[in-house]
Amino acid sequence: MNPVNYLYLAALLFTIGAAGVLIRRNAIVVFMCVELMLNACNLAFVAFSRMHGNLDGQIFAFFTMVVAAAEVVVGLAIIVSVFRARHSASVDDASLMKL
Amino acid sequence: MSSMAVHSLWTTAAEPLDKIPAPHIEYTQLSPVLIVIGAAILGVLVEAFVPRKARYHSQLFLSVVALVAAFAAIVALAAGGYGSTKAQIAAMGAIAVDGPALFLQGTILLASVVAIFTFAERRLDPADHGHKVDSFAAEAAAVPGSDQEKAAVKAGFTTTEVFPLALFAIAGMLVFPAANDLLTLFVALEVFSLPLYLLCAVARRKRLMSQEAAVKYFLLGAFSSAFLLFGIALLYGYAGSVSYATIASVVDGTVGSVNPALADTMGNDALLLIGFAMILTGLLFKVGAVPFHMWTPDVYQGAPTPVTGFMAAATKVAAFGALLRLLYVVLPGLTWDWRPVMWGVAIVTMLGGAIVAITQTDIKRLLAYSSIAHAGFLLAGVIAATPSGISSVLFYLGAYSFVTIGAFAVVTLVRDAGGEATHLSKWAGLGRRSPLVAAVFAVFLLAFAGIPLTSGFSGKFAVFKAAADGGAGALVVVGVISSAIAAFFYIRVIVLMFFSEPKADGPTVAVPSALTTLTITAGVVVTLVLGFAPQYFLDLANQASVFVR
Amino acid sequence: MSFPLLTVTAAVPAVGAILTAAVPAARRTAAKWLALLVSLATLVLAAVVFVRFEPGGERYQLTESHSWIKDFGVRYELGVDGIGVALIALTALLIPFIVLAGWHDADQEASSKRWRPTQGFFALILMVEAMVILSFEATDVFLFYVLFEAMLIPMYFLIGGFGDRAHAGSDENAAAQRSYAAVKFLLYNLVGGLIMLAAVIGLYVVAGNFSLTEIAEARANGTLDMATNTERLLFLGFFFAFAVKAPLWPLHTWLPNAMGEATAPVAVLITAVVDKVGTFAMLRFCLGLFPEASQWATPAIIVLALISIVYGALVAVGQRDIKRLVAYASISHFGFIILGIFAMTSQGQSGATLYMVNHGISTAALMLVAGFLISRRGSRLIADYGGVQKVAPVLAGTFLIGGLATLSLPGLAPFVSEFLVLVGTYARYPVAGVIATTGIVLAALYTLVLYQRTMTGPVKEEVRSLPDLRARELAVAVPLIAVLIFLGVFPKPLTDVVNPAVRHTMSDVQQTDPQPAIQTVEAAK
Amino acid sequence: MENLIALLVGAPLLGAAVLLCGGRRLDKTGHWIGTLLAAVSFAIGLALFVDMLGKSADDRALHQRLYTWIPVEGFQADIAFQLDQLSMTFVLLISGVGTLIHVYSIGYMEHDERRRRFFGYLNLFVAAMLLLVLADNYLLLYFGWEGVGLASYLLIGFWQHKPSAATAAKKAFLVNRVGDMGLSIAIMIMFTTFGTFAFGPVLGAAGEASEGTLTAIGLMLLLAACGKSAQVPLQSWLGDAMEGPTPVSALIHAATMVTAGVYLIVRSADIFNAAPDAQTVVVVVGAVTLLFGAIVGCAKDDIKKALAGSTMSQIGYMILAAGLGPIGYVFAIMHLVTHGFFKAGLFLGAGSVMHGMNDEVDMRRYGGLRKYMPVTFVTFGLGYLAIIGFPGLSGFFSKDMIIEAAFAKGGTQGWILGSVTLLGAAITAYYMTRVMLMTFFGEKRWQADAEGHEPHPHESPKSMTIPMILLAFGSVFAGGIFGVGDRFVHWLEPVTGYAHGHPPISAAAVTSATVAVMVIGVGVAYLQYGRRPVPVVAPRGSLLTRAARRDLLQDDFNHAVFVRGGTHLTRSLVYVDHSLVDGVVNGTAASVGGLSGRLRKLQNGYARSYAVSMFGGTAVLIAATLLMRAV
Repeated sequence: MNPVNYLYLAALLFTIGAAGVLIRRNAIVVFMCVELMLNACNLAFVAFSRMHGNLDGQIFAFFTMVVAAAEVVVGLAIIVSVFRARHSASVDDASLMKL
Repeated sequence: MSSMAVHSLWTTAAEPLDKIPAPHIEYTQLSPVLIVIGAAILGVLVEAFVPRKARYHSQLFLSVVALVAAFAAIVALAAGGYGSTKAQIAAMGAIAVDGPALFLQGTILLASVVAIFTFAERRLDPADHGHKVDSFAAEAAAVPGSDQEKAAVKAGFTTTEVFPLALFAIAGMLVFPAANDLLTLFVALEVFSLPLYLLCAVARRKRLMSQEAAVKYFLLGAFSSAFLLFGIALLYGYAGSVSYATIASVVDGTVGSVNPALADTMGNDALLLIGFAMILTGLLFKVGAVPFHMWTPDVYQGAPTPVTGFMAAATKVAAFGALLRLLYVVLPGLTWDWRPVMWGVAIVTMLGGAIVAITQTDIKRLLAYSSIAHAGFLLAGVIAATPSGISSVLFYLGAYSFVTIGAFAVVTLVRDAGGEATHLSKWAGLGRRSPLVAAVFAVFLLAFAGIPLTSGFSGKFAVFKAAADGGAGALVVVGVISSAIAAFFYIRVIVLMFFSEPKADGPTVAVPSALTTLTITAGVVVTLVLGFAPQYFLDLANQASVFVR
Repeated sequence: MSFPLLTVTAAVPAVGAILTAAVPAARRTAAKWLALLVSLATLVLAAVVFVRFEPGGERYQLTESHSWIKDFGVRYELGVDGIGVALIALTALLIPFIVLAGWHDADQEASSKRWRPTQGFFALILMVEAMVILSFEATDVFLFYVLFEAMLIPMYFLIGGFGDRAHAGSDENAAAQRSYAAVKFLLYNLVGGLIMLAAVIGLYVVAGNFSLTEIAEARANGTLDMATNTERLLFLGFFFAFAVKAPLWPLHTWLPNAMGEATAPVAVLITAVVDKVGTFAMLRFCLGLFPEASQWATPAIIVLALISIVYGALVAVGQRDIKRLVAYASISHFGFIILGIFAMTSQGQSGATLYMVNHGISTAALMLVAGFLISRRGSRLIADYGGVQKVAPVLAGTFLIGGLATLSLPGLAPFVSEFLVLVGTYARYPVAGVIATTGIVLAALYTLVLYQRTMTGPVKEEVRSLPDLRARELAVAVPLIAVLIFLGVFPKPLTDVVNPAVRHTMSDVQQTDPQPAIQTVEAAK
Repeated sequence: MENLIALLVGAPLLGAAVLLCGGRRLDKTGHWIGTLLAAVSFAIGLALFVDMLGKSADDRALHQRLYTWIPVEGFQADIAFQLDQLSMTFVLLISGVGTLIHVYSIGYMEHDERRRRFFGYLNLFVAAMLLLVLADNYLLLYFGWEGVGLASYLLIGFWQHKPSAATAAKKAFLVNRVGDMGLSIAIMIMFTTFGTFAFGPVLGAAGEASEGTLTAIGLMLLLAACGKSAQVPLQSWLGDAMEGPTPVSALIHAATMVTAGVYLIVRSADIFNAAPDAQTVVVVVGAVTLLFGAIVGCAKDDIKKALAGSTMSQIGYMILAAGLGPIGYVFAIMHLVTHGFFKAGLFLGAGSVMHGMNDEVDMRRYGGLRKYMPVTFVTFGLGYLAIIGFPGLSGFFSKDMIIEAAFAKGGTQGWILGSVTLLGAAITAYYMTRVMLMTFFGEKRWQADAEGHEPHPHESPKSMTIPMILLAFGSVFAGGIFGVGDRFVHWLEPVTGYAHGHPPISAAAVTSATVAVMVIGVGVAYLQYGRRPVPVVAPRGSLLTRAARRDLLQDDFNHAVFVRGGTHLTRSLVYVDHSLVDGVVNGTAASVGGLSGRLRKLQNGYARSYAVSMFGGTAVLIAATLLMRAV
């Protein structure tokens, strides 16, 4: 099966994730969408890695996972503290600063 | 893909492990980074084991020593010719040790040192329950206004974690402009972004705003890095490698061995161009260029002012470093594609930043927009696509970062009951109350405005000159116009400080400790020296303007 | 390495400024005296420059040259030609009087311990002096540009920080108008300067360095040839900045605000000293660097200059505010200066140069005396005065002489320059010459109307108790008038230094004077 | 000897400097210093005159060059003097009459606390006027020209507290400035044509220049002359100038300054000779003014204004004569001198009358004063006879010569001019008789003024009468001395040139005609004012009378056109400056601000919208990059 299709899938996932970021209000969900985008990247990496027949892409995928994990740590910490302060995880509520 | 390749893949993996060559690391060349990272890890340990009383001092000591040492290492390397003759690629092609890298790392380290001083300032707020307090929350995890927080304050907790966090960020920033493959680039980006997200969240006053800033910064940052990552993926897909050198050779078609797979992807420019565009998104986000700038004002406003200063200065340096390397090392073959695009970005950034800044009413947001405008000026230099372009950008970054840190340091001094008084109306008549502080701030503003005899002018002139030389005369004109617009709001602040009567309930100017004083002095000195006699530093930048490939 | 006279001449006031600023808040008077002494010292140095300068010698003399910013091709290059010498003399001459006239202008009570308005006021004046003098000495375009821009800042603080206390309306209103005037001044000139910056960069790209002498040389012997359009664009870039500074119609509107809101001494500083940098630069840089473009632009510029002359004078007649009236009068006079510069005749350019000096002195005389009057009555409105002549004859007398100088009466300095400009213009552009001549009627109109409304007629009640000029004020007015008369009947000392410089400029633009139709005995010898 | 020339100017200049800078401590002695220095300059003048008479007619001219005034590339202006017969004539007139009037003023200004300043101004005037006539180049002449303008400005407005005086002074200066414009333009043309503006070379080379150029120069010079000498159309200031103290009117606005225009034209004879068109214009201007002034003079009840009108008309005669060319120049100057005597005398007389009448100027409130102030009456009377051209007196000779010359112009032009001059002579006789009768004859008509002070007419002090007497001598004999045996002609001929004009009718006929019209004029005036009592309140009078009272509406015209028009112009320009020129700038600033305000709204605080902009941005980037590759 042509690996190019994996790329289309990756692109699709990435777009879905991006759309989610733009649409969803809940910070957690938004964040999950970002994760989705990262995973789309991973898929792309792996696909390309297979195409080119070298390991760089796969290794990159591992790094991405690690980074994603780190982002979860930091991100959740922030989001949770905001949630506790405002009793809402809505991104739109956090708009004290504007203009 | 042929089954042949797949097989080979398996077989390589099945080779006995001892066949994998141990990576060869040039510890001397990497010493600056290593020192900082090491210090950061130590910092974490300090948090873990050193009693609370002693933490502040040990952390401060540790970080300052580390940064100074790192800087010393940089100087040593530069003196050793690693910036010019012995420039090389270290750590198995992961990190470049060359002029631009060293120059930018040096700038970042110096900026960080002075920034760290403002982190450590504990003289501005009145002591709380007998404990000296800095600009960071007693216990960031505690809900604002909750009993837990009160208890933390009472107990005199302080978030000394900011020091290791800052160190991690700095380490990331040191690597970012030196990264010589996309993987390192990405990792470095995250390494310096994540701590910054946290640092934004831990303000002592106005915690809601601080947290909000953090959320926005984090979400948008993650969003942008996703773009960056996808871009990287596409680029990897195009070139079959993440190492700059290889990609470059593939882009300008000088690659040695072309296997069928590569030949197949090489033919597909869409991969290259889209990938490039998305990587650009990631970097321009960090740079704060229009239209990827919108996080800047909010984050700058919400974050604790010392952090803002640190971010504004160091992040820009690192990001521009990476941008330069990407454009000049990876994609020189693509110049004719990226130049027009960057033209557009530069123009909207210069104008956008300047115009929107006019109607700002909060000093920190004002400075945020001015930083956007300056990003635009820098981009004009980047576009020059000449060595003089590189050196001018390097110089500008050095000049700009000190002005910025100094300016934000001054902002921390002007306080009223609610902490820093950042609303412009509160600054009315400051010049009458404390002429010195006002004068210093005026110097910084004039430097931002690019008035001659300040570093701002030297930098602007260098950049515009390079742009004009590079045939971007139109950019210079736009730059000049936006400087004129920008001048208007810098002047507005000066008018406010000197020509309007002070308000009765106006803010007071806190008398800072030696730390902040040192920062501000450094800012002023650099601003004036680079204004009056910039030649030496221009020479440095010139020598440092050659990338290694 | 000879003694760096030029640098010192500029450095003295600069250092003096810093010292003055450093005087403790309580020691107000000390600061004033210090400032006065420094300005006098500068005057002495300027005199030395004037004497050391040999009219017969090199074009640029007392030159100094040090590497400054190699990377931008910038050198710290100083040198004076006759024009520079004359203007340096003017600056150095006026500053002591400005200091003296502004003796009490900055005595606002300090709103805080550390706030030192008086010290600041005089320090800023000296700083401006330093920058102006240096800009007259600079033979490096970049160096000149830097000063051209930098001098805006102290001026800006002088205008915005120390307003005229004689202001119609409330204090807030006054403050608002003042900072409006200051900002207007700064932005106008900054925009001009930035456009010039673009041109400066362009010049660098074309020429590769900033040395006036080198570039002019290269242009002369053809090693550096600019494309016609490039040259014109660069010329326009430079000229725009200078025209804003000069100011030339229609870029003039900042001047009345600035002069109206600023205290009289500062107003004099603006129009008599700082604005001269603009006209000076036209003569030295526009003509020196871009001869062809200058000639290309001449017709348009002459038209604008004529408009300035007539328009400025007419609007001056319609003013109700003494200082604004003087401001518009100055606009008219700057029209004459620019006309003379671009008439491209020896008489015109010598006249223009003399005009810069004479206008400086005459305006100073008129404006400072007007300032004394205003400070007495506390109003700038002409309508608030009347019959002053009866109660303060000396004040009225000096004011009248200042006025007569402004309408360039023979026997007073401005006549010489104005007539030279007219003759020089007529020689090349008869129509322009005739139109410009109407200026002398209009000048008489606004001056005499001003004098009549303020000084003559029945004595107004509020005016009845005005004291006549005090010793300090006499010390300001009398010497200025003396100089006016001296230069009016014996301008030779000035013309001697100016003529050679003008000869050089004429050769820069490859122009020769039109020859008279008939060779008479007189003209032959 | 020539080194004395500078002193002629220097002495009074010194006086002016001393008196004006001297301050109050000179109040006691100031007037003496002033008078003395004026006298000194007169003495020097005499000495030079005697010396000059000693030489042969052709090398009488003296030159003195002090220094180069304005040395500029190709532009040489010297401070240099030239004393020839023409200048000498003026020197004597100015310093002589000037001195007398200084003396007169001592008495006249006795009660004025600013007398010192007054003498300072007078000296300044004398100095400037001498400079004017002694200059050896047009630029220096211009110097003096404006100098006398300044002096006249200061003296007309000497009583500045009177708004009318201040206004009159300003008006005089402004109208003169219009003339000065002409002079400076003339100098410019000279410079461009001859490369110089010194008398010698310019006049020497005048012939070589094209007639067009010379006409232009001539007209410009005429414009200047009109301004200074109050000729139509620039005459309007002279009447108002009577606001000044009477000695001023006598010296400046009758005897000397106003005749500068004549001097200018005669001095520039060579130019006019070569520019007939210009000459024609000159003649016309002279003729018109001659009648204009005369008519105005008939209608005025203010004694000084009446005399002012007469001055205008008499100068009209001179200008006309000067316009006639070589046949007229000499007589223009001759009439100028005699006029200097008798008109000064008349003004001093008028001043003396006012002195005795509480400064009343309205002749309708005089009458029968001959009994009260005999000396004034006699001297004034002699001046009167002189001006109307009573045979044997000064005016008779000079005016008669001019009338002859006018006829001698020849052709219809000659006839027209001749009859105009004759008509003028008649009117002159009429209005002067009117003045005479209203002032010194008939019943006393004065009454108590507002404060109820009944004026007590009395003769003036010696300091005032003596100058009047001396001038009276001048007015009686000067003409004879000059006229008999053409002395004056021979005196001036070397400078101005002279051609004897041959009138179409015999000189005797012209003379008798002159006398005849004079008698008619006197007769008519007698019938109107001698036989019937003079009404104290002026009758409405004919349309012409009323117009004449208002200076033939010329002032109203000026007011309507220039003053009001100018006001509107300036007002509208001020508006334009504020709302248009400045408006554009402020508008731009405002619009940028508005744009900023709108763009600001995009920063709405919602992270998601920020994300949108990033997403969009990326999309654009991608599109752009691909596009770049596509094109």
